[in-house]
Amino acid sequence: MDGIHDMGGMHGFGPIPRDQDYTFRAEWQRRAFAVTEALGGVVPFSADTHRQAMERIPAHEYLTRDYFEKWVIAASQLLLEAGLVSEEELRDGKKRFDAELKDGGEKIVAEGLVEVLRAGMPLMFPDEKREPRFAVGQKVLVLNNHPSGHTRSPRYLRGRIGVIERQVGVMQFADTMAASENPAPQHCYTVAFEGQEVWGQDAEPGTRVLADLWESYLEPA
Amino acid sequence: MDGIHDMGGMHGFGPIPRDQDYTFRAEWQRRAFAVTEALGGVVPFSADTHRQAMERIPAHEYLTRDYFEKWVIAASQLLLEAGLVSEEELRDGKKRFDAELKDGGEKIVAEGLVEVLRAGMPLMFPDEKREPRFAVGQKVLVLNNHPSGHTRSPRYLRGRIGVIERQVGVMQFADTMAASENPAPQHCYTVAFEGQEVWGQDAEPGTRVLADLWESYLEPA
Amino acid sequence: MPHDHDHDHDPLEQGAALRVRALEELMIAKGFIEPEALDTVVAYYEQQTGPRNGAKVVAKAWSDPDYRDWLLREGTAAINNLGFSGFQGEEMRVVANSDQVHNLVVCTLCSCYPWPVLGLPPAWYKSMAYRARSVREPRSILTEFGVDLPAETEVQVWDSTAEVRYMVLPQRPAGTEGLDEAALAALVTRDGMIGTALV
Amino acid sequence: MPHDHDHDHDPLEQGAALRVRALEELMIAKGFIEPEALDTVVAYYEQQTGPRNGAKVVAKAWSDPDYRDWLLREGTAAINNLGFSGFQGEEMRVVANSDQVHNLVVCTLCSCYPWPVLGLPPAWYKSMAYRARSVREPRSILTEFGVDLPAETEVQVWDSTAEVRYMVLPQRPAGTEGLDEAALAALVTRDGMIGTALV
Repeated sequence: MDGIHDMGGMHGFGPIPRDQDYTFRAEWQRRAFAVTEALGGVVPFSADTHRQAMERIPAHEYLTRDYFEKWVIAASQLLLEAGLVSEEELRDGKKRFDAELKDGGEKIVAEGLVEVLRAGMPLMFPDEKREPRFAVGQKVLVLNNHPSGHTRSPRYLRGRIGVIERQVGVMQFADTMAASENPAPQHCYTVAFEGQEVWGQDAEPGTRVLADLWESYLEPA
Repeated sequence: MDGIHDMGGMHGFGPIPRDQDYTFRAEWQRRAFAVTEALGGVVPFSADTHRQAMERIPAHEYLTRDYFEKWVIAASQLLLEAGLVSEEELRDGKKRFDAELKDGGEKIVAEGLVEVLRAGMPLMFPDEKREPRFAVGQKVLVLNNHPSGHTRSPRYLRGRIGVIERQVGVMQFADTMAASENPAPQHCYTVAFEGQEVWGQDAEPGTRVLADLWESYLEPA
Repeated sequence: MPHDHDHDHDPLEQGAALRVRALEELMIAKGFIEPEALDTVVAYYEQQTGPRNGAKVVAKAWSDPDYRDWLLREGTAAINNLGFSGFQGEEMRVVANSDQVHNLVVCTLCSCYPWPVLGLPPAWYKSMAYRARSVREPRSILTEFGVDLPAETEVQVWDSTAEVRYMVLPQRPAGTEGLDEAALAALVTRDGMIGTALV
Repeated sequence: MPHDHDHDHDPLEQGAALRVRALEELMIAKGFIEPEALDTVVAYYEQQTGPRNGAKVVAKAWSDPDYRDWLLREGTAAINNLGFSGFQGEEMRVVANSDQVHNLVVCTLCSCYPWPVLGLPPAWYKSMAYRARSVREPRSILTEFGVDLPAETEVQVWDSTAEVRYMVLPQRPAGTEGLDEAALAALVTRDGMIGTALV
């Protein structure tokens, strides 16, 4: 989705707001963070699916709403889509009906939770039979596609040529995770792009951008 | 400037609001249109300079404010930059000081105005000594530059290859007009791009985009 | 969301109206603009430009093959010849629909539109959705507008990125052989000349 | 503009707070979340993650060449070895600054950040300005952060587009030869590990 979230390179956002050096500036932001993290296990949804729901927030709201509010808007939308809540319930917080959690969803309790947070998720799918298509040092072109669904190939790199800097390994694929929670793992690569290749004559001298790109975003250059 | 205004191809804006079939829906919009048109002669400023001022409106305001209000915000900014008004004056409409119009600026009066509107502006600068660099049918690449100033080379075409469909002639150049009201005329071309070249595998079949691009946006492909 | 508001009680709308009134009063107080000039501008664009002008151009092209050739070859001159000219129409190009090609006009970067022949654009033409989507998914947009084209008809989208303004010459409807130019012009719609409708 | 508001009287802010409270109450009423679990999540990230973790990693790398090699080669394993692991840090890569190369970490598409070693990101890291500008004009951003690099030092910007999270290994400051790991760790700043500061 070529939405407002894909803002790498855009002009017009002014200086970095360095004075915003806090993580939370209000208690509700702590609660918003925690409840969204918990809902990932309840609904359940992956980070990719949650990112996609964020990206679908209308652009002007994406630009003006607080980061943690957007987290909660996205998580609420996923709860709704799972049929676990109604819009009415979300409005006032009062339960109208009981709902059974789906396969894979579970009630989030304090006991054992820290161990879960410390463990994280398995994201890599090592597979020695799956040969990487690209070698370190090889030139690759980022395909110029414009899918309406979630993708992690940023617009500013599409159509640009870079060099494989590292083979990251076989990793779950963001696009299919967001579409259907299907990891469909494939090789991922760190690709290095010279500033001038990306920004043309408006590049700062002596700059490079490196990004992690899945194999299906790339072709030999 | 790669701002929010450069939205060709973006996702996330929903269906076309076909019910908004009016030109003006309030009297203030008529006045906003007319006063902005008049100010082009007062300040004076070109359409390119006015477009640039629109593009500099913060992105979330660009997305939410009424079109004609943005016209007036941009025109007011240009009045301010010309030193003809103060922010205080703009706030309440009460004059604090008299100002002399600059060279080229003039009071706009009703008499003879229709003739001016009917005449328009000279935009072409025919020059038989200036050879066009590109021929009809020639393949061209749109340069992948990202200037911070005004440009009419849209992001979705940069880095893409098209075919010269028509030589438009020698035309004033938007980028220099917006930078300094300097027409710096150069050849302009209508360039045709196949949908698949622009949007990759996500293109609709059997579609083409044609855009008018100045010579300095292009190189032979 | 502003589209859903009751405009009369919308603070954003009220702010815009106040801003415009202040600017207008200030410009008059400074002596930069004669108040009647603003009335003249509005009256001119509301009464002397608009799709009826474009419809006359189309009807003449349908009736007169030589004019049609001229219009497609030298749009500006052929349109000026009917008395239509001015800002946002100084350089005109007219593109003809056929069974093979359907044309659609947009301005992705702002809202360029051929004022002398079509008047000022409808608000939807300036919407983010139309500007963003028309170049990427014109067929989908045409479907939203109720235009169903055969898959064989190519769709050409004209993005008004420089100073040329575009107008579509729709196909002449069947069964109109006996009509004169005035009757033909009455059939021509604004959307037909933008490309979001057939005629 | 929201940044300039008095947050306590900001209707947008009040709306957000109400929305979150309603959601939290609803999740508890539905039996989906145990209230204590939310306290556990907040306490964990506020107290057990954060730049002090990253600083320990950096200090060890400064003190122990073998660890440094391991850290740069196999970031995840070397970091896990010090007891730091979990969400948004499952796959870690550490990139070393030198006189030749300065590294800067960003996530243009959302706000990915290595939680186990740096905690949750500061708000500016998630700002539109940082996300938009860092990949295009990193030198300009570094200047805003007060970092003046020689023109010969290349700037590498790491855009966290997949599941790898990045941390910068700053250069060890001169004159710190006698310091032990704890003293070294005290020198290491969060921004030094994002790349928006030197140490």
